[in-house]
Amino acid sequence: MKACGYYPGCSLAGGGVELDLSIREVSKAAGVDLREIEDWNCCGATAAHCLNHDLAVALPYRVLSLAEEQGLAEVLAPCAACFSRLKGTNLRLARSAELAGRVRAVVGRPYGGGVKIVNVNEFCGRLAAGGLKDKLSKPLGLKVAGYYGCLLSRGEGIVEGEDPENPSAMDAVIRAAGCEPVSWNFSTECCGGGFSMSKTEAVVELSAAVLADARAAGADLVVTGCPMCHSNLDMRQRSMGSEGRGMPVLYLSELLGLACGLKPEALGLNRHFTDAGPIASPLSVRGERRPSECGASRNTSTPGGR
Amino acid sequence: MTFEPRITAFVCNWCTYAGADLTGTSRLSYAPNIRIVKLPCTGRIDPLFVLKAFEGGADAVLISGCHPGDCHYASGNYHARRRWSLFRKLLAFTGIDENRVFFSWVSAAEGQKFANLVNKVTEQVRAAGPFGERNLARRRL
Amino acid sequence: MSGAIGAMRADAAKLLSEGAVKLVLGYCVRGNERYPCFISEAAQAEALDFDQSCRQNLAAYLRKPEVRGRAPLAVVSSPAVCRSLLVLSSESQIRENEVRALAIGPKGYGGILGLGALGAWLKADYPDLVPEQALLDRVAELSAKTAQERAKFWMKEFEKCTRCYACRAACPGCYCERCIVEKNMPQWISSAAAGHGNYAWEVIRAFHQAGRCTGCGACEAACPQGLPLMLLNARLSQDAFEEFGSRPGYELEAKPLIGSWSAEDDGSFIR
Amino acid sequence: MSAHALTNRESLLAARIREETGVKVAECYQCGKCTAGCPMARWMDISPNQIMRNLQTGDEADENRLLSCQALWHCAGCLTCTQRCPKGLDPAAVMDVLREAARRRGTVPASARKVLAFHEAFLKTVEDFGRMNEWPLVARYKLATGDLFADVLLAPEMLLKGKLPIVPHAIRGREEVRRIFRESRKKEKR
Amino acid sequence: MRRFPKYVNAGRALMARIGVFICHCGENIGRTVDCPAAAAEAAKLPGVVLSLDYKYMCSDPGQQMINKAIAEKLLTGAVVAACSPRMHERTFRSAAAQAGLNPYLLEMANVREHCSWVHSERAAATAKANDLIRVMVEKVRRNKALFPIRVPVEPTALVVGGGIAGIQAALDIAAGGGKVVLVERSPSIGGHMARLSETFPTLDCSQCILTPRMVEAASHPDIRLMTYSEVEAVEGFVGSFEVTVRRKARYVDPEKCTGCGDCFNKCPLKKIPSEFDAGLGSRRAIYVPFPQAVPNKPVIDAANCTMLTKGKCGLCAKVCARGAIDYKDQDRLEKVKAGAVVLAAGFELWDHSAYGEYGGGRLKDVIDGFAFERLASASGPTGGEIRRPSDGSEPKTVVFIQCCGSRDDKKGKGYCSKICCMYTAKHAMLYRHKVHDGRAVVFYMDVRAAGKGYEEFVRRAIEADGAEYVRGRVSRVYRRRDGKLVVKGADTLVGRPMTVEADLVVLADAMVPRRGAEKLAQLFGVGCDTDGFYSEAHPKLRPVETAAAGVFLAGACQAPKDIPDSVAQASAAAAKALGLFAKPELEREPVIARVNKNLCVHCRACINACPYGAAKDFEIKDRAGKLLRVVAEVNEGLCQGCGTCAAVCRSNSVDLDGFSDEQVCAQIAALE
Repeated sequence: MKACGYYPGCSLAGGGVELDLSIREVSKAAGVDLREIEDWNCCGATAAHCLNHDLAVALPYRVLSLAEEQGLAEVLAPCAACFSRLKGTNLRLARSAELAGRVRAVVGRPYGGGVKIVNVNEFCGRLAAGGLKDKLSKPLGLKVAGYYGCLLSRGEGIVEGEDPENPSAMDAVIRAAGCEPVSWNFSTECCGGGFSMSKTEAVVELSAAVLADARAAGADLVVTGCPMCHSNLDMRQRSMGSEGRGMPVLYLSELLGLACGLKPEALGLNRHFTDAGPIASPLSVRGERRPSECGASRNTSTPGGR
Repeated sequence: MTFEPRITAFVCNWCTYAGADLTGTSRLSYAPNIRIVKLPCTGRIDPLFVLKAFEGGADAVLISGCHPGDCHYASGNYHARRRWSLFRKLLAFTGIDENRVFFSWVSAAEGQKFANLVNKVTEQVRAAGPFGERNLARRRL
Repeated sequence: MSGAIGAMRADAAKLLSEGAVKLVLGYCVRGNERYPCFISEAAQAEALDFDQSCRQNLAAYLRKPEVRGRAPLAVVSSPAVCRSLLVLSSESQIRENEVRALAIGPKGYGGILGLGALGAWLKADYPDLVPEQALLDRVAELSAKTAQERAKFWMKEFEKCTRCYACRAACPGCYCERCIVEKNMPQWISSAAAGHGNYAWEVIRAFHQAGRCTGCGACEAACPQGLPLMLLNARLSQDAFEEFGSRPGYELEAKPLIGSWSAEDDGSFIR
Repeated sequence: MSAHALTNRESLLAARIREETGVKVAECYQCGKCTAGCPMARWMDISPNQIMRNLQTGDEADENRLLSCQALWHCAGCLTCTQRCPKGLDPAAVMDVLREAARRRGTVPASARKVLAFHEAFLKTVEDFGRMNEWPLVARYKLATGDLFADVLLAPEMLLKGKLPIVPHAIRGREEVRRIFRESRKKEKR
Repeated sequence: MRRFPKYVNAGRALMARIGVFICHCGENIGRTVDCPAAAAEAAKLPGVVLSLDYKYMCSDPGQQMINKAIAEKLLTGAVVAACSPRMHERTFRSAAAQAGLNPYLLEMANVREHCSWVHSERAAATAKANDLIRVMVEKVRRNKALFPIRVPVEPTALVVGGGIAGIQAALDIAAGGGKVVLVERSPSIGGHMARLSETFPTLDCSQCILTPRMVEAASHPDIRLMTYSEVEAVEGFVGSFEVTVRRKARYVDPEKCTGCGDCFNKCPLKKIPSEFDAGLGSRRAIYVPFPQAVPNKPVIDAANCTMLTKGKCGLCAKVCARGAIDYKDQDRLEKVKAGAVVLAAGFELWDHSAYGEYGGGRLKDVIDGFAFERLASASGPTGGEIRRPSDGSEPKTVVFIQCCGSRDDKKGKGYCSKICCMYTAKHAMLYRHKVHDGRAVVFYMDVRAAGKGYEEFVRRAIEADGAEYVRGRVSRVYRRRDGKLVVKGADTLVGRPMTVEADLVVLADAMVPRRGAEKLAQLFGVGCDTDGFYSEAHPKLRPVETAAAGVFLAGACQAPKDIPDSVAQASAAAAKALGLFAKPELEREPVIARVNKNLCVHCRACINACPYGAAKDFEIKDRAGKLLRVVAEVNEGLCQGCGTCAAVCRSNSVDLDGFSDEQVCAQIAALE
């Protein structure tokens, strides 16, 4: 894999910036050329498919059409929701010629159906087994709870090659990072998803349950591939009781980056709400001699966008 | 004189023949244009039978047996179904269309269905007209 | 192609000289004509040739006792012939140890293949051997006409048939000891070369190939009267594929299409 | 589009669901596995299996109650129900159709206003800029709901952490995106 | 006026002497069909030497008319135009036989049900009657004398499967005077029933009622047990099957062994999970599956015995005072002759590891019904105390989940397994009897308790024993760190999710056919439904017969069944087998297919198409035994006469007696 299309999606420009940063960093380290789709638009996310069926297909359709036009056979969509919308659209178009015709008329662009969509788990798995294989020089030695949430575990035809009740795509990446994936019960339970603002109490309760189970399973941290899950799990901790607080939540790509010895700031670790500092320098936490190379903490975080 | 179609029916012994018996015991009347040839099973019906019937003067052929799953011989009707699904298309392609060959499942309990079937087929063939002495499948007399 | 033919000749010579086969069935080219040619000496291998005009289906020879008696043998096999070999194998007409194919086609020479290896070669290089588009177009055109027009068309064509049975002789699938058309007591099909006998013969000949015809076109090529027999074959193959996914001649052992069934078969035409 | 009804009491709504999602509501045998696994069921006034049941009755009153319930708006779309439905049905997709219908008929309950407002604010932002941008989204949402103080505490920190770009990004092809919205809305009114 | 068919072979027509007998059936036929005119018309047909009409042909005088005509006119064939052959064909054919005419030379033209009763216009009805008579005359002219096929009957039944259904069938057949060979795959008979603790709805101890039957079967002089054996091949047909049975190597000579138990008490390999105890207990490498096993002789499990795998140990041989251990023992093949077969292959539980949401088989305290039976059984690994497998503690909350894999089109089986409602109620009840302060929560979809005393039993579990029934399917079960199993269910009647923290979860897994059942069915030519259960010949009227003549079904191999249903079907199958044995010979309709071996080119179309496996390869050899050709042949013992083979034969080398090509062709041509 030398080059790969890239669809960051809206979250990655905002709340999920760490995912964007870390994906770009690990790709660079692995020698993969990420080619961002030019002038991409929002996939419509949950809102579109809640409110308008055609819109929910038409918005991703434009993205897919652009990708095809720009010669991208494969596109990485790190955001789990974007991945689900894009790949779901591919699937629906393939199943119904009638729909494909209708949406083509709505968007006013052609799309032949030839763009393959890759999620963050698959992508990191490939890097770990490929370009990063020799660079994973820094075994982190942590216990990690891989959190798939809904959109990276379920969805017939969308998440492929996974047992939806017991997914395992993250395990290989976690192991490659020199960590131990813990077996826990909430890896596919919902965190409350898009209700972060509109039904905050539900999100806090559900996310707290997820974090509590990870803690009970002995995890040092939780990793995820979904910006929505991440914001719920990370940013809502201060509304939770003690069972939920203080659990670092990282993106899978951040973990991978750390294991390659990349700078925590470069990966975006300083931008989390819940302090990931200790994790970023696990050796010091574990009382090893080596001093912390990357004391990323709230104090040293830098403001501003890209 | 109005055209009275001649219809040759090949039916299985266990379902449709018995169904036609029931039509009789129920005294349901139907058009007298049909002549039944009884066979043990629709699976027995060779496509040659159909060609022979046309050759001999039938204006239409009706084939009827047990509903799927009910065959006395377990699967004879399934064999028949596959055979006819292709043979009827070949017939249609060579000019003998769906106004000439009819297929039905009639169970031993479907006396009324048999009567309706015969009436409908007779009407349809009557509307379609004689098979035609000029037709290649027909013996020239 | 010339490289492919060279390799094929070399293999034929090798098989003969090693005694692995006693006879090689192949084609030779003389001018514009293509003839079947049988060789039994390695030295004769140079006579073998092949191109797209070699339409005769050599598998048809395998039913001849004089040919069968010289087994083991090898057959220069176009993809269509390969399929015929597999159909014959499914129908227990030839056995693995009797026949080998020198598989050759537009994509080159496939080597000496046992019957067990033919399927893989076909699936890799010729996975969708379907009737040519031009033929399918003609089928579609005729199908779109009214039943009366079709009857008229075929009446005109069938009237030409002289019942020479060249079609039957050319077809590897027609291997019955006694063809149905020769049966009397009862005589299902009139042997007179006219009218209903012709109709019944043509229709039954085609139907007996249902799920078996490999589309080689040898029957039509053999017909001295130029009957468009492939229209019937192609229509039937198309129906058999669309309804039952039938693709004869891709497996070593396949259930016959007519003679097996599925509960899911279409029954919508049955009232 | 097929006019054929699966049962003679299949309502128009059920028929629409069948056409849009392939789900035949009559096939639901009310085992309740959807409700059992639903993370949001606690916040629903009608449980997921009851939603399916109300679609089976063919009764207009049931349908109206369904389209004005808040459960529709509390579905997180997590697909747990769909994943585990032993009949292979897709309750999550049914929810989508019901939400669309409720919005079209104007029967969204007051209690779900916030959820709807969020979705609408989200889409309006996308319509304007071609992408979601947090500032305009939040501003619109707050304006619509009057929920001015929610999450105010998070915003500064997000800003500081580079998670709230101040200048909204607008794409070049926004006219194209607007066209998509226009055309999709036409279908919606159909 | 119709002309005679042109093709008629004049020579043959002259030879034929056919009588036509037309019945008025009182007014039933005569009112609509002009019978005298029809008789006059028939008289003109070539070969017809006599044509009569009479008021009631089926009456004594009518039959005598036919008898007399056959004798006096030396008829070679007869057509009776009357009612449906389904009504009186047998009557008239036996009348013909009495008069010396082969019964298959008489045919009936159905001019009542198919003519007079369905038409009202006299001319049209008479014309149709004429046609029907002519068609039958043309057929009869070509009829051949046929003789019922007689097959000698070997009065031995092969019963496959030694569970309660097989045992019951064996005992009933033996009691009725038949001999039985009972083949059982495992080392002991008894089947699943031997594993049960108590049985619903009476709570009898399962072993108490079963073991006497097992002993009776073993000691009955007319029942031969072949345990640790499997059917390998089947030849022959009803009346005379020849079955090859593989007798698996036991490594213990049952003749020498006294069942003392020294060997398995000394065997050092103690930790092999016991199949009988659903893996909850363990056994040795040399073992009897359970203490009451029949025969109570051990076998060596070759996969685990170190002597057999590595040549090390040999302890059992050392301690066996009788020298019964033989490490060199090998499988043997034995042929068994039988006139009838009873298939009682049984069932097993569906493997719930496909249910990832219930732990995918990885959670120790999520068990199946059999495991619970073993826990509750006094002879089980816990001595009848309910203990959870993970830590041996007594579970204080047990959740029972019904329909696990049943009624699940997506991951399991679409059907209802029928018995789970009852055994779950029993489990809940037993648990509450044993653990008084425990909670039994049952998640169900519907309670299906149709059976004598069944509904009362379920109500008792709820009302008297306090089982908590919750209507809803469980979405997920997971194990919390503290060992509790979190069960996420729903109460659909209230309309809300419901979580129970349990110590033990019992899944009522679907009943599925035994592994290998399909292969066994193929050997005997028995069909299977899409779920792999054996197909009965008719779902209502022939529930214990199969499409293969002489092969009968008993027990859960046909569909999920409880013990009473299995036993009832076993007795029914036994009655069918005894019915076969009642006569020394079997008489079968001679409507069977025949292959013209001269013309057959062995394309195998008929062999593939035959629903009964009656069409088979046949090798033609010369006197020296050299193979000349292979052709098809129809086994007349297996052929049922459907004629599918004849229709798929392209060269018409297969024909069907009674409905031959010649007959049918003549019938069609006679309609001209």
